[in-house]
Amino acid sequence: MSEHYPALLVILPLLASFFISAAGWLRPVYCFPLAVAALGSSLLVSLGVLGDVISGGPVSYWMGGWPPPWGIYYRVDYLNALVLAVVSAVGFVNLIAARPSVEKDFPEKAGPFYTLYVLFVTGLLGMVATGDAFNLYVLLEIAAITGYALIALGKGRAALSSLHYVFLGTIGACFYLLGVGYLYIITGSLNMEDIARLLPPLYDSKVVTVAFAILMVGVWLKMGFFPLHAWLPNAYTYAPSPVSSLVAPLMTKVMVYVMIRMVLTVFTVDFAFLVLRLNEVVVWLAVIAIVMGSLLALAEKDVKRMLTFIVVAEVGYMVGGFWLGNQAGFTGAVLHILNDALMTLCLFLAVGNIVHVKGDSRWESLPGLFRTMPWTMGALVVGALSIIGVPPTCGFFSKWYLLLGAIQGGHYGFLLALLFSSLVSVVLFFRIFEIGFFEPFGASHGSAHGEGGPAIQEAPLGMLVPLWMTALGLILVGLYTGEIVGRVIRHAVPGMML
Amino acid sequence: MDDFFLGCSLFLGGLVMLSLYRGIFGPTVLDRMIGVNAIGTKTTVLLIFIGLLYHRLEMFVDIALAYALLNFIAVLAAARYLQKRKGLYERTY
Amino acid sequence: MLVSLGVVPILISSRNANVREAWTFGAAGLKFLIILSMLPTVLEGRELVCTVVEVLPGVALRLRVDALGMLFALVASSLWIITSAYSIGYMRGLDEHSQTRYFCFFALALSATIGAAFSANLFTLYLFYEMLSFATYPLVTHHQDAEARRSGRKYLLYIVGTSIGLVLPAMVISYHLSGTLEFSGQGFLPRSTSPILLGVLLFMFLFGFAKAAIMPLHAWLPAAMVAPTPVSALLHAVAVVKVGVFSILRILTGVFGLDLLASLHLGTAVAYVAAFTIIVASLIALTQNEMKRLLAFSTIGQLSYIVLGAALLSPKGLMGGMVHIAMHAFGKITLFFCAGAIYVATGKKYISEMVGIGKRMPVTMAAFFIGALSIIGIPPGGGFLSKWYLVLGALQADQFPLLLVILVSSLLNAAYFIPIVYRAFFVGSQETNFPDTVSEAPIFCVAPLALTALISLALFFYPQPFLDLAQLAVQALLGETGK
Amino acid sequence: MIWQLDLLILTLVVFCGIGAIMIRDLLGAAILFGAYSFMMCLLWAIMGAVDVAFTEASVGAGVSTVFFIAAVYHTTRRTKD
Amino acid sequence: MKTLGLIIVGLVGAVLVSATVNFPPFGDPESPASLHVSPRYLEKTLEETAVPNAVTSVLADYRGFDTMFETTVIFCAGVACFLLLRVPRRRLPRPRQYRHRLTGLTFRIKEGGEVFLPLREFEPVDSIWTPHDFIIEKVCRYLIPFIQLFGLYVIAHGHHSPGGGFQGGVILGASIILLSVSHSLRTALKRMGEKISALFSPVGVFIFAGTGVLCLGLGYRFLDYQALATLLPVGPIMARSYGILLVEVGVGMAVMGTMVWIFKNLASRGRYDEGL
Amino acid sequence: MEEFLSLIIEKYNYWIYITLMMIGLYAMIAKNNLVKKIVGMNIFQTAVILFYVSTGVKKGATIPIIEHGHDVAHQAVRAADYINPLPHVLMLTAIVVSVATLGVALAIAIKVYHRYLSLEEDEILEQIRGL
Amino acid sequence: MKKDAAPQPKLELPHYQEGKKSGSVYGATFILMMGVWILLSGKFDPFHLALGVLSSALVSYFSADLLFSGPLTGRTIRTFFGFLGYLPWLLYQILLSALHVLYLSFHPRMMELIDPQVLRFRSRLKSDLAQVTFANSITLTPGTITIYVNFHRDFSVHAIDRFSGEGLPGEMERRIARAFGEE
Amino acid sequence: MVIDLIVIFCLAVGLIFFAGGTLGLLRFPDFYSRLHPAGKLDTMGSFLILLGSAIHQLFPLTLSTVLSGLKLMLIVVFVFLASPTATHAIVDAGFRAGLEPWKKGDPRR
Repeated sequence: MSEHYPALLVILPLLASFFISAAGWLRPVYCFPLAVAALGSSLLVSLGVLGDVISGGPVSYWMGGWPPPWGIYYRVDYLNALVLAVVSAVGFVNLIAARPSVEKDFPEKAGPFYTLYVLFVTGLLGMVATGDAFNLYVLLEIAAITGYALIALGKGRAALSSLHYVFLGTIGACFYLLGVGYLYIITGSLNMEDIARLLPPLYDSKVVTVAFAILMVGVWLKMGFFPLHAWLPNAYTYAPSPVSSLVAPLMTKVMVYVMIRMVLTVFTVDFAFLVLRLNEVVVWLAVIAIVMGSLLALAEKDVKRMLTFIVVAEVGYMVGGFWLGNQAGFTGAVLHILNDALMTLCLFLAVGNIVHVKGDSRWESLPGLFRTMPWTMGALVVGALSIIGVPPTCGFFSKWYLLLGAIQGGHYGFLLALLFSSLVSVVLFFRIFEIGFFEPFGASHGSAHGEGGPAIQEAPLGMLVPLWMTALGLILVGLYTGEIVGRVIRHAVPGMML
Repeated sequence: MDDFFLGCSLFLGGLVMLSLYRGIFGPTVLDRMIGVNAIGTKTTVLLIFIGLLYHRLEMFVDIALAYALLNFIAVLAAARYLQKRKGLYERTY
Repeated sequence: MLVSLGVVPILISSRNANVREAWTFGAAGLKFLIILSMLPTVLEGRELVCTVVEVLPGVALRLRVDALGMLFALVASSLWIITSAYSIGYMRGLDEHSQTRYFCFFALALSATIGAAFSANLFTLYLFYEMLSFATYPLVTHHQDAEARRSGRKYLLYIVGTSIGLVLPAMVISYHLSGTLEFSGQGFLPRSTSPILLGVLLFMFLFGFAKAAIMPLHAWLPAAMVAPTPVSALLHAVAVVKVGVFSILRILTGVFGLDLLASLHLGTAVAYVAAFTIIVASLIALTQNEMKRLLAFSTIGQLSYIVLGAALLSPKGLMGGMVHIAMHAFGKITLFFCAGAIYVATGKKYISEMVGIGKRMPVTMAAFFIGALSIIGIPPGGGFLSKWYLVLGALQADQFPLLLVILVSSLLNAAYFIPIVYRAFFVGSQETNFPDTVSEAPIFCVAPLALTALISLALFFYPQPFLDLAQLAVQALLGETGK
Repeated sequence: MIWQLDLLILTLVVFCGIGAIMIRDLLGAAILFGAYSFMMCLLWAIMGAVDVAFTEASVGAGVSTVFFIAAVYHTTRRTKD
Repeated sequence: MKTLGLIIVGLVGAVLVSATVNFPPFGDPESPASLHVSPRYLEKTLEETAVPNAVTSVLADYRGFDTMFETTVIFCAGVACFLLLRVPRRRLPRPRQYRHRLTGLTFRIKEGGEVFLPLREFEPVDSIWTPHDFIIEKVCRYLIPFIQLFGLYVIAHGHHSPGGGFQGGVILGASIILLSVSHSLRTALKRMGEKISALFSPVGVFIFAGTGVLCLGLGYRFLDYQALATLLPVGPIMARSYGILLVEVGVGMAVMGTMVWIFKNLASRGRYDEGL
Repeated sequence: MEEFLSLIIEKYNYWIYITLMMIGLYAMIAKNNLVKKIVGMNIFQTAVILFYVSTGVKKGATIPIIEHGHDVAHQAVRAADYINPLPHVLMLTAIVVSVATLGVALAIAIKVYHRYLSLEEDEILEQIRGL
Repeated sequence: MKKDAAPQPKLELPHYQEGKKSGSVYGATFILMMGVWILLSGKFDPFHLALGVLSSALVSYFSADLLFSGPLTGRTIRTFFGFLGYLPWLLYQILLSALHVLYLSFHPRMMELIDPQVLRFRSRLKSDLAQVTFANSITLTPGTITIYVNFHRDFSVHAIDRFSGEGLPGEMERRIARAFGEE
Repeated sequence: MVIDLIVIFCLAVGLIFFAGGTLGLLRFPDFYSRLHPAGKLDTMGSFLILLGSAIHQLFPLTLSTVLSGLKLMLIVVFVFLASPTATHAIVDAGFRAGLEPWKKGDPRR
């Protein structure tokens, strides 16, 4: 069975989604258990693949039994095995946390909700696992369409933001498709490795350059890289909280993965770094992204919205780290995909809990939260520390590698931007903590034993457990960074960067 | 014979262009509907011509048939819109 | 060994005040015992090393017990016990809120301090340093009012800002240069590094560890005095600031190495920065009216003694600096305790209001007097010893201007402490501000401060453990390089 | 591939597209969008992509225009541009 | 916004134009796109899958995995529209209108009013009055069965002529849409209820994916229709052909169900009582 | 000049696809009305499809349905005789995707309209600001 | 609220009836569909024929009542043939009037020639189908368009000029009545 | 060759009808009158052209060609059914929407 893992990874949740959809009509009670079973099994399979890859090197799978340039094939190597595990883990954990708020906000639509949820994760998993450029597009659209719908489910401006997301997402996807088309027209192949094999003699051609450019623009649009981030904050802010804690950690990260995959496997590092010499430019763009993301986050008075701008900044981390073009930077970028997914998940889950209880995540609803929701806020603190980059949370280690990469590459602008954004995140989060901690001013000061205060009013246990799982995961991943880097990421580093 | 078909199809193409005038500039929505409906009929015929030019008519007949069957769904829907909403003009700014 | 990190978050679970405090005592005592149990080993000149986890190649979470760390840990953990007792008195006396949180973070902060003391490499040090920063934040802002908030902000801005903005890049650069972060006797930075880069790095570290309150970055310390007094006492006399200074000591010795510094004359530069801080801080302290602020500026000055001692790069100076960690800790904590006790008993914070208080609270003010003596460096106080070594060190390093600085600042110290004592005791009873009802603070407050005062005195007469440890540390540093 | 027809229809497609964008009436735009998809269908047929043409024919004629009209029915025809 | 749009459009256009100059000549049979991968599809489709329509064989077999997800995309869209628009029935009571079948009199029941009418004689009508145009109704009645038959024909003959599951499915869906447009949404709902159309799409995609899983269960790779040869009394090549047909049927079902589903949601704004 | 003209004529498909793409892109960026934007989005997608189908064209070839049967003798199929089927397959998928996107986008547009009673973006934003 | 709606069996209006399903309807639909299938398919191997049977059965199951609104009788078949007989005449009429409209639209002074008018008349055709046929025949004949047919079989017809409209209802109605056996 | 002539004749006449229809569509003064040429002449034209094509491709007279010829005629049937209905739907919509027919002497619309 183990040789079918790459296929099962995608197929299991896909099949389950049909059953969930049917169950939504026939027996709505079964929707949630089915979804849990689907994503749980998918998580197990992805861990299995990871194990296989660690022990035996990259795995590939021919769909339909056709050999690669003709058929579609899935290829799991060191890079995407890790991302696969992250995606399925985040999907799984968040699913468990989603239940209470789904039951509270739209109980009658649980069936379709879980269907789309599982399909979204399926799409992302497929995107990560596939070795075919066009297949990636189709899966991208699955993830996108489910994403649009899930985001539009929110209240307030959600629908409008989601519509904007539809437009920009479509532009991004079409640019991606067009880029693949450009590659197809000069190589005649859609298979990533096949394209990479055919491309080198064509490096001079303008077509390759333009293909590269539009592919990158498309992918950047999808990931919300700074000047193209316009859709991201609104979409993630107004989405229902279980959705934003699903989409925000995963979508951008997977798109970063796609970018890395494109540069690494399709265009090859030689082309991107030696022929085009784009790295300086892109790293500077990333610097701008980081700085602007941080600054814009400063202006926000809503925790969720602030987090979305942090996501924008974090995208800059990853893009910049990758484009530094050295081993440390690459390691940092890949590690940051993992870490940032977990960090963002932790933060968004915590905010989701606040929204669940308070109905809102603006600053007005924060005062006194440390007293009423100590567990949630505790996890929020852990997540915040990780974003800031405090050891031993995992955020520190990826930042460490990124900084190291910046120094190795002699790119001090990037270094400064990283430090700047860390400082800004300190300010950002401690503002929140201050509000949660201090306000209302001295309300309980001097009361009998100090334990009187307002009663604890926590989110349900079903939301707290995943939250704390994530928070502890942050520290665990931080402590096992060495293992992860040594066993997995090290092997994914392309030869040229070594 | 092929040249004749080609000429015919080009002629039809020209007619499509003329109908399109009505489609784009028609003063009311109804005029647009007529224009587009006319284009639809011509398209059916053009598909047949293309089939003739490819010498694979039997492959194109299906498309034309689908077209003939489905063409008027859109027209019906638009007409129904007008019947239900009553009014050719909605105030535009 | 690992138990020393056994943070005691069990506290959180205990709702009952007495059980909670019992836990606190238990944990503190346990920790002290563990540290004490390691003392013989260290005194034999051996080191205990424990790698928790190797996070990255060359970057491990590793603990190592050596003489310097032992010295510091000993001071910190012994004071924890005392402070716990004092806190109980203080907190109950003022009926503070959120005591569970308070004790919890207190324990956390102490653990971080011990961790920092025992850290074997820069990474571990940084980890515990940050942990300490964040653990003390709730303590600093314990009062949860606007002022606490403001100073909390300032505190974080300075401490975290510098550590992320300066230490982190400096650390990465060091790693980049040498591929490791392990402290070693002669520093791990390669000798071939360009002097300019080294200089920049040094100052990044020096100012990065803003907890040491080197002059331009000292402002957080007076601001942080809004915290409850035990916090100010323990954390700002012992844990936080000492961790900063301790880190700088580590950096100077473990990262750069003394001979590297000496060869580049970087030590002198550091020494002058420290000297500047000493003088200016003492002068500012003269102008202060609020007791705790005065103590804070005094602390700033005293801390720089330690930096100065290390920067002298001479064995005696180094030793003096190390011993001063202990001496100053005991002396200053006494002073803080006194300030707290006065506040608990009378509610007064300003020096000008304390006229005649010696009559009402004789024990407290006597202890205050002893602490002041120790800080100034007058013989019955333990501070004399460390200053003595510092002076010797300055002589050894042929740095007469610095010698002068030490002496002048001692005079200044005297100038701001003696008037307080004078006013407390030697004024007529008609001038006193206090009604007869005022008497000593609760026993939990007074006992600890008496104890620390006594220890402070005792250290003058029996400083052997600390001196031994300092000796060992210096030997470890210089012994190898001396060959 | 019949290039003469190809050129003609391509030009028409552009006109249709511009028209669909410019018309100040959403129902009109929806209808013209239908015409646009007729043209596209012809284009695919001309280029020999029969399956694509078939899809476009069925989708454009049967489904997507109706979707548009349904959406316009539930919203408004009014548009400022 | 307009100038910004123009600038962006100009930039992108310039970039694309600059690349187009370097494209291989248009319509060149020797271009890389025509030489590398596709010849095999054309030359081997008859031998390997017994399907003369290369598009179908590539769509459903060589790149069948893509198509499975393509169908899933449609399914997603259906679920998405439902999720976004559907209003639960219990929020509904609002004015209703009934027409007496024999006299054509229409009357209106106010909001919240409850009345039980003999339903054989009264039919509910839309709140916006629409003429009862029996010409359109009658003609559409005659057309719809033919459209449906044609749709099925298209699905079944995807191997030999253009067409296939998707096109056929759309045509089938269009027939129901036509019913709705010509009669009323209610008629269409009576013929194909919400539940049925909503179940059609997952079942359809499930047929596709299930075929793949069946192959997997039979010890072959996912979607390797050769596996069907162990179940059917045919050789592996014909098994591929039948597998493709099976898959096309699944696609057709899914597309039909989803198209109708989306239309119903859009046309009635999720209320399922009346609409376009 | 002649070269230029022949370039235009030869790659007419490509120029038109760029034009359409720009029309769609412009509509998506600059138009104010949401449904107009959706129309633009579809035009944009169609432009990409046009590009793909254009890549598959072979001059002098016929549609990619292999001629076979009893009257045509069984002979090796020459790939050059048939138009490249691969782009068609890909574009079938793309069309399906565009229909799906269209459906979802329209559903969202309806939702937007019923919240703000307008499809004009500036009016909606004004309302949001006013709230 | 409730109206007294006594059913009036005399006023039977067939087009308001839901289709009734009976075996003969299914059978007829099936046969019709199978014929169309063979026409469409053009393949006579058993596999495709089986598919055809399946599809026809499906369609007749789902939509037989759409095609035949009542049970199949001999009259239906007669009507069918009558309708076939009517078609050639209709085609001829269409051709004639098409030429007329063609003349109009090519005429340089077209605006002077045309004179649109709306004619109203009441048809005597009874059955639904006959009315539909009549209306569509009118529309198919260029120059005249059925605008609407109301409940009482009142036809409104738009004619492009006097010539086009003058023949209505006239012979066309007669022929349809004959074809549908309503004479 | 005779058949070719017939085909050419059919096609040419069909095209003339189409041309007339389009011209009428452009020239007639109002919506109702435009429907006459557009809806109906096109129907006639497509009938003739499809007939011509059916005859043309009938040449190698085999079963399949006959069938596809019949299919073409099927298209004609559907067009004849659908076209008037569509026309009727449009005109009905216009009439109910309240569009007044053009009378002689009115300005063009």
